[in-house]
Amino acid sequence: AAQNGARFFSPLVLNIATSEGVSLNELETLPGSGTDGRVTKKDILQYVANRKAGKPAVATATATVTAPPVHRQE
Amino acid sequence: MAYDVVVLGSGPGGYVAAIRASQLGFKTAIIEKESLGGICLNWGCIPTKALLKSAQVFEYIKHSKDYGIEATGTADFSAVIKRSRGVADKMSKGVQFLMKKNKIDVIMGFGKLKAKGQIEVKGADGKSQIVEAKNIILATGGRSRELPSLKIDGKKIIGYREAMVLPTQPKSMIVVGSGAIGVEFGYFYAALGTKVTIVEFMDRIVPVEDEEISKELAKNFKKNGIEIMTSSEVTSVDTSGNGVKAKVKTKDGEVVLEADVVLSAVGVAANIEGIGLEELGVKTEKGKIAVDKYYKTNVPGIYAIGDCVPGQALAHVASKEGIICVENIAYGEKKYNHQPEALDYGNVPGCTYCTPEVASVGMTEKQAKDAGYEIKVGKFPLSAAGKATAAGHNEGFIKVIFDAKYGEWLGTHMIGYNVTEMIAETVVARKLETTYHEVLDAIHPHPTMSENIKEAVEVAYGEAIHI
Amino acid sequence: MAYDVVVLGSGPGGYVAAIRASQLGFKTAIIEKESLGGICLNWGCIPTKALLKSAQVFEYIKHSKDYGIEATGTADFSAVIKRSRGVADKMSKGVQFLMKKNKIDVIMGFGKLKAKGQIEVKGADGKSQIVEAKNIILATGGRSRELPSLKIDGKKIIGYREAMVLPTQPKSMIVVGSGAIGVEFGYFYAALGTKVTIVEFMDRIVPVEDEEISKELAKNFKKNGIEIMTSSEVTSVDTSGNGVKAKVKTKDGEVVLEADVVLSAVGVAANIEGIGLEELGVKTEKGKIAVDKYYKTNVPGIYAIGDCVPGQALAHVASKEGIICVENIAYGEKKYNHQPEALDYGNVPGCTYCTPEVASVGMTEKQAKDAGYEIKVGKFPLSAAGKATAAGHNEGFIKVIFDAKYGEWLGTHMIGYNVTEMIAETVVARKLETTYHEVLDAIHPHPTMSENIKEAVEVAYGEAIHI
Ligand SMILES: Cc1cc2nc3c(=O)[nH]c(=O)nc-3n(C[C@H](O)[C@H](O)[C@H](O)COP(=O)(O)OP(=O)(O)OC[C@H]3O[C@@H](n4cnc5c(N)ncnc54)[C@H](O)[C@@H]3O)c2cc1C
Ligand SMILES: Cc1cc2nc3c(=O)[nH]c(=O)nc-3n(C[C@H](O)[C@H](O)[C@H](O)COP(=O)(O)OP(=O)(O)OC[C@H]3O[C@@H](n4cnc5c(N)ncnc54)[C@H](O)[C@@H]3O)c2cc1C
Repeated sequence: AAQNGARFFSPLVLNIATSEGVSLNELETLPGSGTDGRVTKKDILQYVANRKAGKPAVATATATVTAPPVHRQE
Repeated sequence: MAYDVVVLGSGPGGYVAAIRASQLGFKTAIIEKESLGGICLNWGCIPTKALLKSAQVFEYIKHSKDYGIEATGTADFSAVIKRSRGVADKMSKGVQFLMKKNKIDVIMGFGKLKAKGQIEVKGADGKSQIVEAKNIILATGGRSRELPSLKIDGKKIIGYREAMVLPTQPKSMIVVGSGAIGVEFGYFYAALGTKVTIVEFMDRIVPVEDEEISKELAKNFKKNGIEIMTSSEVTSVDTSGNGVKAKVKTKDGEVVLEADVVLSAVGVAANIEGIGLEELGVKTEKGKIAVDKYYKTNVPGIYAIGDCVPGQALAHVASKEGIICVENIAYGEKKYNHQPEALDYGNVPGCTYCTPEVASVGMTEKQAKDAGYEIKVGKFPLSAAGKATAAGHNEGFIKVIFDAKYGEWLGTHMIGYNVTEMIAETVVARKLETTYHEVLDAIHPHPTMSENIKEAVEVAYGEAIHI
Repeated sequence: MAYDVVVLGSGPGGYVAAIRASQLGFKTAIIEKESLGGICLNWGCIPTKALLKSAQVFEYIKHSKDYGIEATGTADFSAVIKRSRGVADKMSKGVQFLMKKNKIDVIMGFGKLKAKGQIEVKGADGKSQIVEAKNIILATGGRSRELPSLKIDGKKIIGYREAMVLPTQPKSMIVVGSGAIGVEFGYFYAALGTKVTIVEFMDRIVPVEDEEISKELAKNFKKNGIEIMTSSEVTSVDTSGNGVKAKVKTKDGEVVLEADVVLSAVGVAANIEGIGLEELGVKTEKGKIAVDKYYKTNVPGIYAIGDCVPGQALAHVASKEGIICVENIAYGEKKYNHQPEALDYGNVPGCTYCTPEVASVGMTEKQAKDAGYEIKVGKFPLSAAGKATAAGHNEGFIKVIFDAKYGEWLGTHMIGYNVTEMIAETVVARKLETTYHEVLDAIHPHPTMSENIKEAVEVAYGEAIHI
């Protein structure tokens, strides 16, 4: 997907961001629950819901920023 | 000597878990009471696909004229069965080889939880031994579910095992249940010339599939001489005569069907009896072992995967559960550097290998609507497909469902030639959170059946070229 | 009356471009001198796949015993040919229907650029008309390339057209060239009983594929009685006798091959002659029309797509080029709201439909190394695959190549049963910028051939379960 930031966002995440008026800058700061910290559909939907409910951005329920970007089993 | 991991049951859940455990450095053993490879390799996925392949070859001979070939032939039923057994044996031996290669101890016998960290294994010779393990993974699988009105006697009322090794081909057969197993056997026997009647309790066959799939499959089955009775229930079977007489309650009253044999294919029951669950206080729920998303039971050190836990009763699910379970144990013991992702049961493909084949993943149209989505649906008939026409397999269609709001790919439902080889694309694309743009921009080769997935997506978005 | 878009040539490039143009609101016409659908539908992709299907059915009959079926049969060569023609006709009629449905005017005749915005069309009756258009898309396709030593006479030295409609089956055939077209015909005729010798200039057959693919295909072809001569060149053909005598220069000196007929399959030449390119100053390069990434030529208002421009000479490439070209014209005229993405020629799949099938996308192992990548390679032999065993098709393998540094999926190379239906997964996953994690976490159904792609990825990362 075409984007300038350092992180990878799936086409669906970008689509949701555009539809819901989430800026790329905001996206860059979202914690991701996917492999290597990737922001998933669930993460951004949660973020949008929280924002609508006036909750702070970091409260993505399942956003355990897990693995550092290392490969498994090499 | 205590093992790090002991797996009870060597189906695609168990043996895969054992291999992954050994790869991650665990000292591992596997316990099996019957044959390595479980139902899948010995009495399920693999031998049925061998039978279905023979049926397919036979169909080609019957229709050879359509391809410019003059041919005649007969199916040698016992040779067909023998081939299927040979294929199963070969695969089971393959598992044996894999166990050896991965230095996994194979312990033959019936295993039962004895105490925390202990399994008692009773061998064929009646002798018992205690196997000790830090982590125990239960992978005991399942068996044919039995209805009270349809007790399997192994002769006239049979289950899938008997259906795979009948001594002679029945002239007529009643198949009760139209899930994957029922329709696969129904198709197989019909292709070989048996008069088949499928009786289904729900109002359509393959009831877990999208409604349009059920309709198309029924249409094709009927064209091939298979009789289908939906909203119908076998209430009793009289086996006293030469064949069977089955009483069937239909919407229009009761009818009596006569046939040589009845195949009961009404689902799977988990193997949870007699393995010490109660004694150790392992919780079950609705007849299956209760687990969390990493397959831990309520008792520390005891895990369960595959057909004996909730979730789709499919080999690829069992295997993945095994891998996740073991990787998570390793992660907990710092032998693996990240926690595996939990399985997304909403993105598990299901396949049925009759002709035409059925493959699907994600939500059906009804499920998507019921979940409140506004949807875009695209359906591409394979009658318009070049490859299908060249192959002489114009039946069926591909149907895709997208969320109209964000463009998420919610589901794919396919029926037709080779579609089981084409469903992985949707699974991967959904996993990678695609929208329809990327699918259309990914070039599908021509002429293939798979390019019609792209066509279906085009239909959903009003950009269809070929219809 | 002037059109918005006129397309010259109705192959998969041209007719798809015309449909997309009409969808986007352009008044559109298409000019065709022969049959709607171009080479692809009439003399290429589609009729060859029909022939190959007949060969496949015939092979099943020959090997029916392996499946428990007793059968005998003979291939009726003229019936096989007739079926193939019928399939082509049906698809060509389909294009006719699509033109009508999309309100595209079909103008039959030979078209030639006359002036800016003008094409002269000469009909079969010799009469000419001028067609006016704001935008002209050239989609004139290609034809058999001819070698000086191998002039096609249509009788004893033939091209692909004649090979598709021979009046009788030759007893022996020399196939010169081992690209997709050469090996497909070679396989087809050999399957039907013709003694086939393939002569290839390079040191291996299917030379654009990964080296291991070439090796495996050669092994299978030889097993099926096809003779293969690589690093060899036909220097002259003597057609004076009953059949042909071809002089072949090999590494070990010259040999003379005798056969009934020679098939020249040495590539494609673009149709760029006599269509007014020189007169209007449209630039060509190495025998093809020069275009930018949106298929503009150097002359404003004139575009070119498909086999007459650089890039892989494949139907799916031609079609996508047509769509991109038209969407970009529409974008420029504000009839379409976003500029289409340029085609990524590095992510175009290629398929060969002989048995075993070949399918690939991305870099070969050698290309990846030459490009400086440190790579991880995973190869899974289909002899270890359950579905392949059940289907009786254990030949071949799946090979995947990943970049070791960032985990990018660089290429997939497959040879075996049904692999042409499985390559789209890699294309889509690469498009979505996957790493190996997501592929492994996407559940592939069991038992399929496609699950072995996942296995190959596991091999690349040292996590293989099944070998
Ligand atoms: C006819 C048929 C066709 C099928 N086709 C497909 C298909 O095409 N695709 C698909 O995905 N799925 C298919 N399935 C389902 C698939 O077979 C199961 O989902 C899969 O086998 C489940 O794997 P498992 O490891 O959980 O258990 P199983 O494969 O059932 O293996 C369990 C093993 O544990 C052993 N065991 C049980 N209890 C004990 C004990 N106490 N001590 C020692 N050993 C024990 C059993 O002997 C058995 O070997 C099919 C099933 C059937 C019946
Ligand atoms: C035997 C064979 C098998 C093949 N198999 C495959 C395959 O399996 N998969 C695949 O992807 N590709 C395959 N190809 C290649 C594929 O056919 C081409 O890449 C594809 O047809 C190119 O499409 P196109 O629209 O550029 O041109 P074409 O299909 O060549 O169509 C060009 C059309 O333009 C018409 N035309 C040309 N000049 C004029 C003129 N001046 N006036 C009017 N009309 C004109 C021609 O009559 C023709 O109908 C095969 C090719 C051959 C020969």
